[in-house]
Amino acid sequence: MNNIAFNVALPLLTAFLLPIISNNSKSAARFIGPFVLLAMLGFALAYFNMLEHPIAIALGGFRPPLGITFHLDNLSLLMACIIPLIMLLLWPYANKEGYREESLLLLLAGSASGLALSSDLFNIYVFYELLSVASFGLAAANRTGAAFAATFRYLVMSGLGTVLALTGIGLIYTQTGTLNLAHIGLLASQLNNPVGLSAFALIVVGIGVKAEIFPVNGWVPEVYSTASPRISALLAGLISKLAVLVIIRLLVVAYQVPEALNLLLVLGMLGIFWGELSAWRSRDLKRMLSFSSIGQLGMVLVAFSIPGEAGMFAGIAMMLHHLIVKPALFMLTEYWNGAIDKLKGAAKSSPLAAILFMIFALSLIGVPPLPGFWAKLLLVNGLVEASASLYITALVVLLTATVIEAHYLMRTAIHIYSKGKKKQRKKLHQTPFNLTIVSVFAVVLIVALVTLAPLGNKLNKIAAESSDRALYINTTFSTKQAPMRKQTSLDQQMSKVQ
Amino acid sequence: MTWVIALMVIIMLAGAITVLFVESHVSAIAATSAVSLALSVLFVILQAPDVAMTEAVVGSGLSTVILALALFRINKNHGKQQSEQNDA
Amino acid sequence: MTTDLIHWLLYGGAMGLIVIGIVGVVTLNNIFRIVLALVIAEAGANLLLVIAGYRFDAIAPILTGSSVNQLMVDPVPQAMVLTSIVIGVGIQALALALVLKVYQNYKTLDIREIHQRLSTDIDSNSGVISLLSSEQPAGERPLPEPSAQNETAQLNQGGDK
Amino acid sequence: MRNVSALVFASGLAFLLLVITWQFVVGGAPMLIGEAILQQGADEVGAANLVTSVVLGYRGIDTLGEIAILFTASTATSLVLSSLSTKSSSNKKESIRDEGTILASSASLFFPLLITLGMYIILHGHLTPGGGFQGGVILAAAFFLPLLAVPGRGVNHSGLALVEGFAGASFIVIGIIALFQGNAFLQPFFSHGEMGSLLSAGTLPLLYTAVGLKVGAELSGLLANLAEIGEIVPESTDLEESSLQTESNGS
Repeated sequence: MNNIAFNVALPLLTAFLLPIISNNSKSAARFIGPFVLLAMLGFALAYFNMLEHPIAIALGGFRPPLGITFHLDNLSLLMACIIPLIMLLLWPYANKEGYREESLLLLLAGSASGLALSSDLFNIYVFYELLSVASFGLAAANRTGAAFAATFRYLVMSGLGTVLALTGIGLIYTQTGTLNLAHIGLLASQLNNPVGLSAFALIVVGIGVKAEIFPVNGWVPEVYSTASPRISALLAGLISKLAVLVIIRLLVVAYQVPEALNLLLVLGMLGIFWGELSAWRSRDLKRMLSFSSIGQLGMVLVAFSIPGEAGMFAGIAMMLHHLIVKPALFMLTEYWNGAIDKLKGAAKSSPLAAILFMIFALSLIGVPPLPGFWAKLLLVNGLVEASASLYITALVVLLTATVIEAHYLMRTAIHIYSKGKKKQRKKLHQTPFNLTIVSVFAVVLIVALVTLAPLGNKLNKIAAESSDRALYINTTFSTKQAPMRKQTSLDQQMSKVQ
Repeated sequence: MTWVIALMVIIMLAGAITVLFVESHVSAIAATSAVSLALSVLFVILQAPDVAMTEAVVGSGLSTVILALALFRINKNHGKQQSEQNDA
Repeated sequence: MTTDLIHWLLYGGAMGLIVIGIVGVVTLNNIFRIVLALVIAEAGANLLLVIAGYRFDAIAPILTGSSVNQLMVDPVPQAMVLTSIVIGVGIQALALALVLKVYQNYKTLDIREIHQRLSTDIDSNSGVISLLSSEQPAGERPLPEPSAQNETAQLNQGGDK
Repeated sequence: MRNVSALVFASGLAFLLLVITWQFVVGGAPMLIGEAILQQGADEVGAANLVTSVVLGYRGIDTLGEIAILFTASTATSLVLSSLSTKSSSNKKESIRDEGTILASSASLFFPLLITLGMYIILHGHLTPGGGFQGGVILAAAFFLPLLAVPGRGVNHSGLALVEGFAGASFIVIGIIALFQGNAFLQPFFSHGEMGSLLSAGTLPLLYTAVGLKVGAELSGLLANLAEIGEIVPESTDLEESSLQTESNGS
């Protein structure tokens, strides 16, 4: 009785019932959230362990191209495991008033799992909207004027994005007459025209609002510096990766054409350029980290734009690395929220935090023994091997960005380690609880460092599997659920594939 | 049939442009409502009765009410502010 | 000929709505109007989807005694549009709630002013000396400092609870 | 600066969309899944209204996501506006105005009519156009009209929470029951019945009832939150006022 649909259904069910539960018993309402997340983790891990080859699950029992399917391969299950894990780490255990934030977080967890698993274009859109609305609520949960204004700008940009994405989905539907990703992949040749390509561009820009892609990331610094650090960590670490995941699924399955890859490459390069320069110019830690997050996601995008397995490998590595490092750094801003020159003496007041900051910063720059170096090396290798002039330009941009990154992160580190006034130091003290959370991320990073070789092998396998277009399509159409009643032209088409 | 469609499309686009340029917020809400109404007629013509019904009920009904409520609250506050300024 | 014309009208109408809505969102200065423009853009996208499922001389996808063997329009885009209309209204309500709160805090509906106040607020919250605040004409609007203090005070209160 | 870049972006987009319009092949899109659903939807789901079989059958989880979005929007709205509603509750006595008798009585007259209409539309969703969303909006209107007619009446928020919680939960529970019967999540069960009769199409009417109640409760909550008869005052004065009130109470 183990079904991955629980990963979506259970958090939604709990979120629906949370107001009632909280009316009756406040303590039950506080414990049920983490409990549901643990259950989600259990379901995802159970599938992850027994998965030998990708499978597709038809929801509602309807044969794939008609109904909605969930696609379970190593990449999507990995994300499905990471979602409850990160949520558990960033859960507001201290929050004693109200159930609303917990409810929104559970909805976020459910929709994020749906987004990671779903292989139906419109279903992805619905989960994406759910994710958006939940994140608006969380971003405004601070209830300051600045948070409301920042959330409003976020909402407008995101709303614009969803209109564009919906238009893109509509265009794909007019060209192919289907919504299932695998079926679209089958008909990919019909999308290799101006309409199909602009549909891709619209969806990339639309979904890219959450993925902090270049032209639509104006909200990033505002929201991340007005929302509470936990929420910023969640949005920058987890949610952006899920949006990227949707884009690469579409790219791998339906758009293996140079135009689409070049679009991602150019957007990625602009993102790196703009993000890192703005991070260099910014004078407070929160905004510096937000802009650096834009730059890092630009690098992820550049990685995925390298055709074939190498790009996928580098992209997944960059993505996972950023997923660990950025939330940890954002958690540190809980108490180090001021301007960078006010961080003087921070190392004295909480030395462990300073060491952790150094580890994460060095890994983000890509200093040799740390996992960040290895991820960047993969990206550089991929770019060199791709060897088109545009990729070499990207290489130059990447290396320049690394230098800029090193400069601003080390500038911050110097401030942290320099002497400060005693009075100021007190404010910079990190609580043990916060430090524990950050340390967990650091432990994960160090474990990744120790087990680099087996981890690399595993990631390579995941990359090979998820960059295999034919595998994705065959998986979806080999689900044996719900008998067909009548032979249609669609079935003949399907039988041709198999 | 063609002329009905043409009329509705023209009403729709004109309403949309009105929203961008008209001075008063109330007229803008009315124009949005008109766009929804024309849209729901188009949905009927396009053989989508379910959608037409939803658009009529939600788009030109509910959404207009929500917009009007919000505007009402903004205006109320605005009036209050101005009177406070006058008092001062 | 008429079919050509109808297609042009419909697609033109849908794309027109989307374009007008998007132009509105990016150029309008009043945040209440921006929400309206967003609603219009969404309506355009919905129309586009319904058109995608339309075909000529077909009837609505409802089975009755007389509809056997008759051509029907595509039910899938209609189901999608049903979903997206209801999603749209939810987002619209949330957007308006935010408009109310922004207006309550900043007492303006002008997006440029809100943006400027927002960046001064972020600057003063983090203790960065803002370049913008010196450019603001004194006396025209309340100075950012007191409001920022209010906010930090609120923040602290929230933390204490 | 903002306007220039925004205009460039918008005009680029407009150009793109108009070029696409030019590219469309006149004569309609291919209808692959649509055609298949038209052919076998009646057998597989058993609803006369094929849009309903798509909404609740083939794409049931979309509908689940959609009611979740409404729930999220309403939760987020009440989170955003919550300081206002607490204030308005303290001011409720002042804000009761002298309402017109005609308005009030006609509102109470409309109430049963609208409820009946809403339930009718919800229950016939699998047969005729209409269903949970449309009926739900009408239910919300039924609850909202008295509120408009008699300001200061207030809404029973805990009752609404109960309805929306259980309606949403029952949608998911119906889906999970199918799972425990060895089928897939949200797979329709029960016999299809005779096509076109009220008790047909398996679990679809049940699901649509859940959707209708959920949408109705959600939207009433949203409207009540937005319409709560309170004035928007800056939060600083808000605090001052409340402190003044407590002082006067104490003395």
